[in-house]
Amino acid sequence: MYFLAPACFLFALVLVVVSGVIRQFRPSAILLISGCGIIFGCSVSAMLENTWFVNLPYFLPEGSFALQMDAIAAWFLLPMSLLPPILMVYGEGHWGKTNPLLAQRYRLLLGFATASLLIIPVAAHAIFFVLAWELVAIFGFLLIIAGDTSDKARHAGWIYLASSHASVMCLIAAFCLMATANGGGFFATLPVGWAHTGAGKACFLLFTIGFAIKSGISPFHFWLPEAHGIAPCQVAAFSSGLVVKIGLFGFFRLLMWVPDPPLWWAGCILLLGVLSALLGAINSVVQKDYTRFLAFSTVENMGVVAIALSIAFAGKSLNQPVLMALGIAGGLVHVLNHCIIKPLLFLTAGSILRITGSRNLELLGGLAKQQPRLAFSFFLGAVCICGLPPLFGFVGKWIILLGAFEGFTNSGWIWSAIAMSAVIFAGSLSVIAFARTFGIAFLGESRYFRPKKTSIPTLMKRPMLILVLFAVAISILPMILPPTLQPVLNLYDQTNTTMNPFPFFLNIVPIGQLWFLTCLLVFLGAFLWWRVKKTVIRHQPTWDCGYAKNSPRIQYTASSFAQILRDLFSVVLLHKKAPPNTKGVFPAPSQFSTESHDMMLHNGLNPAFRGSAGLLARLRIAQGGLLPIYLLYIVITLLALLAWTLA
Amino acid sequence: MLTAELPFLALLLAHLAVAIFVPPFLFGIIAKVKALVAGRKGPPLIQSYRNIAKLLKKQIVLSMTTTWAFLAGPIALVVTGLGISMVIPMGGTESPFGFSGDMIFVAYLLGMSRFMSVLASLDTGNSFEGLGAARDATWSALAEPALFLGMGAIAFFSGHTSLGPAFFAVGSTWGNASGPFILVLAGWSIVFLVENSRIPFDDPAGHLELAMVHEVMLLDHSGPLRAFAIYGASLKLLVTGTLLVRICLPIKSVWWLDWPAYFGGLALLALFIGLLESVLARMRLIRVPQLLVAAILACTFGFLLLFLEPK
Amino acid sequence: MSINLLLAAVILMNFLLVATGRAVQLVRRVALQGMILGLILLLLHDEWHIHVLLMAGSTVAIKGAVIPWLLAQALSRTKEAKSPTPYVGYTLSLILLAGSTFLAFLLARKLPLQVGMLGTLFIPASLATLFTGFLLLITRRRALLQVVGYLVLENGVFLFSLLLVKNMPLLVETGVLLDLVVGIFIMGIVINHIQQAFDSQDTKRMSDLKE
Amino acid sequence: MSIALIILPLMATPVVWYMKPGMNRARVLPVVGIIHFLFVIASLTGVFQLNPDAWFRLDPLGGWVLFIVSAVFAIVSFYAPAYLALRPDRNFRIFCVSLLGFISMASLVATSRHPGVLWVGMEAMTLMTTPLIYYTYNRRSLEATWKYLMICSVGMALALLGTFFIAYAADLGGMSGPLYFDRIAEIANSFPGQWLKAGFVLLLVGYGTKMGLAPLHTWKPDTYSETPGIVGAVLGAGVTTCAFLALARMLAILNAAGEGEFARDILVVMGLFSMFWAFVFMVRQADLKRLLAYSGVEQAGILAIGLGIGGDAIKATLFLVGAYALVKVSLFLGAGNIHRAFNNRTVPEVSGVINFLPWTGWTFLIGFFASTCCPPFSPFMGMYQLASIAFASGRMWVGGLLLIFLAMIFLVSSKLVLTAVLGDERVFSKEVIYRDSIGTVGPIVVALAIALLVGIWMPQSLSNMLEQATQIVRTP
Repeated sequence: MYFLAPACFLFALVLVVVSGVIRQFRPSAILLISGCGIIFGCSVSAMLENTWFVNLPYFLPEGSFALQMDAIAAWFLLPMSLLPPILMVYGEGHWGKTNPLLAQRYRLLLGFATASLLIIPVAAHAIFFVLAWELVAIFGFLLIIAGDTSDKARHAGWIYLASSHASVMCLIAAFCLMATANGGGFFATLPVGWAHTGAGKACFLLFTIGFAIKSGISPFHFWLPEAHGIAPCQVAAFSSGLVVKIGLFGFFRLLMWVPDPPLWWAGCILLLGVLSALLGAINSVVQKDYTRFLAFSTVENMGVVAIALSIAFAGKSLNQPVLMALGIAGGLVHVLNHCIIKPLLFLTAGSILRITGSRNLELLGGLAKQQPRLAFSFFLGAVCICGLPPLFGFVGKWIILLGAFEGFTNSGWIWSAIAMSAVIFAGSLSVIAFARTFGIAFLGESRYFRPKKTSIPTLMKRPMLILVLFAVAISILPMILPPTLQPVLNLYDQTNTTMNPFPFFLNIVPIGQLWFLTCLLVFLGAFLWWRVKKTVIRHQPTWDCGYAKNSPRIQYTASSFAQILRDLFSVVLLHKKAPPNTKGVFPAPSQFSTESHDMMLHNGLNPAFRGSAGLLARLRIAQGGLLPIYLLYIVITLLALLAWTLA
Repeated sequence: MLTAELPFLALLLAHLAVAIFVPPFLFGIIAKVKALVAGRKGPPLIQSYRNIAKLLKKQIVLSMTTTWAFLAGPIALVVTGLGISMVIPMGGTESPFGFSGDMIFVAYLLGMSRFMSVLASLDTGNSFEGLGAARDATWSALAEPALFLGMGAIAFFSGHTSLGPAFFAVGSTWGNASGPFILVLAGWSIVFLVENSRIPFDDPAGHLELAMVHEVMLLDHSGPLRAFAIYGASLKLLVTGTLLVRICLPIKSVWWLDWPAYFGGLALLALFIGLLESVLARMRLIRVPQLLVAAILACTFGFLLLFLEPK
Repeated sequence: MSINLLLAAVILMNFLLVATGRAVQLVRRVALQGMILGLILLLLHDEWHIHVLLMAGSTVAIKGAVIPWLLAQALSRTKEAKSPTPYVGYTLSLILLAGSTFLAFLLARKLPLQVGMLGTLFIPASLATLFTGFLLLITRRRALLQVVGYLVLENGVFLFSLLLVKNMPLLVETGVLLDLVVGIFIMGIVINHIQQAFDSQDTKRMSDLKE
Repeated sequence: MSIALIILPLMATPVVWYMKPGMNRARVLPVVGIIHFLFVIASLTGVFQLNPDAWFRLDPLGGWVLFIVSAVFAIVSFYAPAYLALRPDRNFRIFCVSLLGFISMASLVATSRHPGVLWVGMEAMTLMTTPLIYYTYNRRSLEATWKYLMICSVGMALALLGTFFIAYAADLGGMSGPLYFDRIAEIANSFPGQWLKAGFVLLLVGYGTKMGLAPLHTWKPDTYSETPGIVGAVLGAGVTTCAFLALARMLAILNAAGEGEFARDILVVMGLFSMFWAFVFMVRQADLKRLLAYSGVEQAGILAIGLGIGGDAIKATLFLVGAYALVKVSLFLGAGNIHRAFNNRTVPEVSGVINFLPWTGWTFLIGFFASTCCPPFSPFMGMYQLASIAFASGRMWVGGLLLIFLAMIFLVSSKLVLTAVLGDERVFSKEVIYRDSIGTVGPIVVALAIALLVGIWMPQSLSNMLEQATQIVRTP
């Protein structure tokens, strides 16, 4: 029996890869669904204490092909095995008729990317982990530029690929340092006290940089809005929903490896988390392109999970098991929430893009009238991702904030107050951002496009429906979360066996009472809705203060909605206004336009790269083309080496 | 009947009664105070009850561009208001449905009501409502950290993350930590005025749409929707008012003393708002964020003071 | 004693090589230096068994006659008599050569020879000739003179190999000489192509492959 | 009888010389390539016992290098007929003879037991490859040939002087009889230190010029950019690997004599310098072949660092040599195809290769990922081992700099390759004759497949051979 679980895991991986290779859609979809289903089964069984470790040493030239399935890996594998089939069906719906070749290439790349993605949580050897990590980066890149071969798309893809490769290099360095501590590439808990040595510090910094780049935590988030703002929405859903999570998974693994993390580690991760939560939230309020908006919202959510992680790290270093448990539980629930809802939002954005053909929020409006189901799914996604009460997004944020409270009340870690206010402020900003996007895109009247009745193919509607059902199911029964979280908490806290399974969740995180109160409020709302519907309703055009020629463009636009916040945070946001030139007695007709760029990329990295490239260009005269100069180099090297050895 | 604490059922009924009947009365008091200060007789105290009753019987006129979001706005206002009132301890020592971490629930319910009211106002496609929605949402988002840092201070002081026990601890040891709590009170009063769009931030009685913030969001609501909107606003006034009142009231944990004290506090608060509105004029829009930052700083210093002094 | 004399002659010959500007004179002096090398080889070994004789004969023949004949052929085919002025003036290159000879002596102190050979000038001579070869290669602009520079460099290396004639197998010696001849032969062919392509042997023109 | 390996290609040269001009002259190359490759495999796996004769013996180190070079030659020789068919106007007699000469000299270098013979082999290989460079008769390739010839001849002269220094050190150390590598290894510790050090420095500069270490690499970019892809493959993979072998043999002598410490430091410094230098010249590079040249310099740097770190890093380095050779062959042949199709090398003109030459485009992209040490390919495995041993042996800075340079080089070179391969389609002239065909793409796919296979699965016999080869080079 011992060998059954890993065997079917590997078989499932093979299925996923083969599903990509097959040309027709139907068999490949069936294969992918069955493969992911098996993996889902494996992870559920791993949740029920059926963890396994298998090592096939002879496989790789060096190191070994080792797999280890434990509770934390199972938790990440759950969403990672559910989403790919959904995204593949959506991709088929989107490109199936119009561009079958592209659909077939998308399936191929998605199959490979999913297979390499599913390896990472179970990889138990450094080489194998890094191998899968880079494969995901390469296939992610090919997916991003699959849709369109313009220079802009390729540039965005290039930024993604280069930063992922840099993160791989950081990880290799970190794993090598770790190998010096526990001898050999296998993942094992590090010796006590090693974290405080020089190598330990360097290893932590490298791990943090590597994982932060991959999970889009600022200041390394610059690639995320570029890549996800350009990529086709189902690819952005795949990478925002899943690929970004393996960066966070890395942090969870790091938390497990280090028995005694110093406290400044928690401070470091908190700083990164707060930075990316606030930057992500502020930037997302001012975006005009709704796919970039969703990308910045991903950066914000990653920041919130990083804050939860910092609380967990603080808990472990102050050995407060409750604080650590809250941090981990909050982080994991928020990851699950983001894994389900962000793809839903991206798929909805993809459908909007298909209908209106434009990514600019200013041109949209009144979509709720044409696509009521689409509007409802975006609304549901928005409510859930902002953590607003009725849906289960609130449970994640609630546990994180409970952890923050626990941090400064009982554990005396003052910085968790900053964690609390960052989560709250980022949350309220994202409420505005999502209200603005939903309001401008779906409500009111259509600003530029004549509302034409184009229907979305069923293959695109089904995936969104499934995701909506997932969200609603978990929101109705948040009680299923504690039992699934319990094995993970036990994994992290072998030392303290006093924490028996359920009381932790009952007295510290009373989900039952929360659920009861929320149900009451929902019923009250339903009653009031019935009461309003009962009254006689007359319909008239909106009251227009008597202004006769009223055009829909007079409606409040996205940038005007965000104007107060934009001016307030103008120091952080890079915002270029092109003011209309109204000079002269009869000014020519002109236009007012604003352009918002990502501060880190536009002011930070691009000038730095241009400057250094210019600097290096000066060194290129060394290859000046004259043969004597080259021979002079040889003589100089010879003399230098002779002087070094003989003198 | 003279036991120190109300049984659960009595407490629940008390909370429901207060939540349903008291809020319009607060509007009555404010209107009456403003009128008396201006030398007028002013509308009777129960005028807003009559308005709400009349509106409930009228028909609804909906604009063609609106969808379900327009209807959901006012309903969300009422539902979240009632939800918060169930969780916040009014007279007694704890609230009927209090659970650890309900502070967070309160904050996010406020967020939910803000989200739905913004959607409702954007739905009509009228630019004034968008203007009002943008302002209201932005300011209350900026105010939320102040609210939460105050709650953090109370939680830190009392050791509980549930509002009931927290306010009980604050009330029962009334004297010894007054410094930090005065700062928190200052911060919260600014938050209170912003959340309910009272005078320094928005002129409820004003009629120039460009200047309005809260009123303009209810512009197109009619009939029961308008009733719910007005009742929701007053409920929000009550709920945020309770936060302010409970932080200054000592608790004797005897119900027939605490509840009258609570009602007296509310009346006093309404009186104070009325006076404020008849004395001050509306502030310029660009200076509002500065005041909000002041509120956040006040709460932060309150929190730090608490944290640094030995408990 | 007489070996030191000849070695000193080689070092002086280097100065002569650097001083001349005219190609024909340079080729003749290189031939002379090749012959001196053959002579040194003979003097080094008192009993001349077949191995030494063969080596000395082949050295004198190749370095003294065959290669200079090849260079002369290449010279005659080119029309231009006077070679373009080198990058570095003659006086400066003489100074540089003096400096590098001094450097050679400095290095020689670090590398002690066998007990029998301690007094001889073998190391300084070979290193000095090596540096002369480099100097000619770097400063001369004409392709042919660069080949001569390479030849002088080769002489420096060959001068040192004279010490090892006893235990270095014949195969290696002949291999080295053969490679030298083929190398010079190929350089000659390339120079002809340069002559046709650039219709002048000035290598300054050949510098448009750059970064 | 290992001399047979050398004579086999030489026997084919007269056959090729006197054949009437036509395609079957080019077809002789693959035949010789395969026979030579099978012969090497047979001798390595002991099927065909090669008893060592006077000058030539196939030890594991030489065996591994010859295995790589002969594999490279086989791949290139299969590519040659299809490539030469594209230029029917040229009679490629000299071309085929030089290629055959190259492989025979490479076998000589790999099997030689005497440093002098090794030098003769290397010098002959230089002279043999010179006509290959002057393939396209124009001024620029003439200039490239002249530079290649002069710099390499000067380098080899220095290497010769270094060899003589080593021989003289052996003489001083009282070693009688022929100077065989294995005999040197036994009694090396009695050699005088100064001579060995000076000798190694000269040899390092000499063979470093051939291998392409930083300040001495100046001939590489010019030569690779002016020669056809096939010659670049032979030079890049074959000649560099032989130069690496020579350097490894000399380091073995140093290590045996106990003087290895200073040599390893120099190698590490020069390795890091060449990686930095390659990075400097890759910034804003527009020419594909020059980019490959500089990636060759960077890879030579990594090999030097590997030798410099010593210990069991040498096993990783030997593995890396093989991996790099295979990947570089595929890249150069790919670049050759692109050059033939677009009749240009610089990026603005070359773009959208994937739409026009799908096979070449994809293989070039995958080859690029392999050459910048992306997993699952074998260079990644070698590089990872190198980095972990560098960190384990306490050389944190060396490991750190190695990884930083790799990341920066990937960042810079990916900009060019991605624009070239994945850019939007160029509209270009009609008379372009080149199209992807089995002959031109098959060898590239085979090379990449081997690189992928060895990256994922290492046969035990191959690993043992690498282990023995490491024993030869590392300090006893």
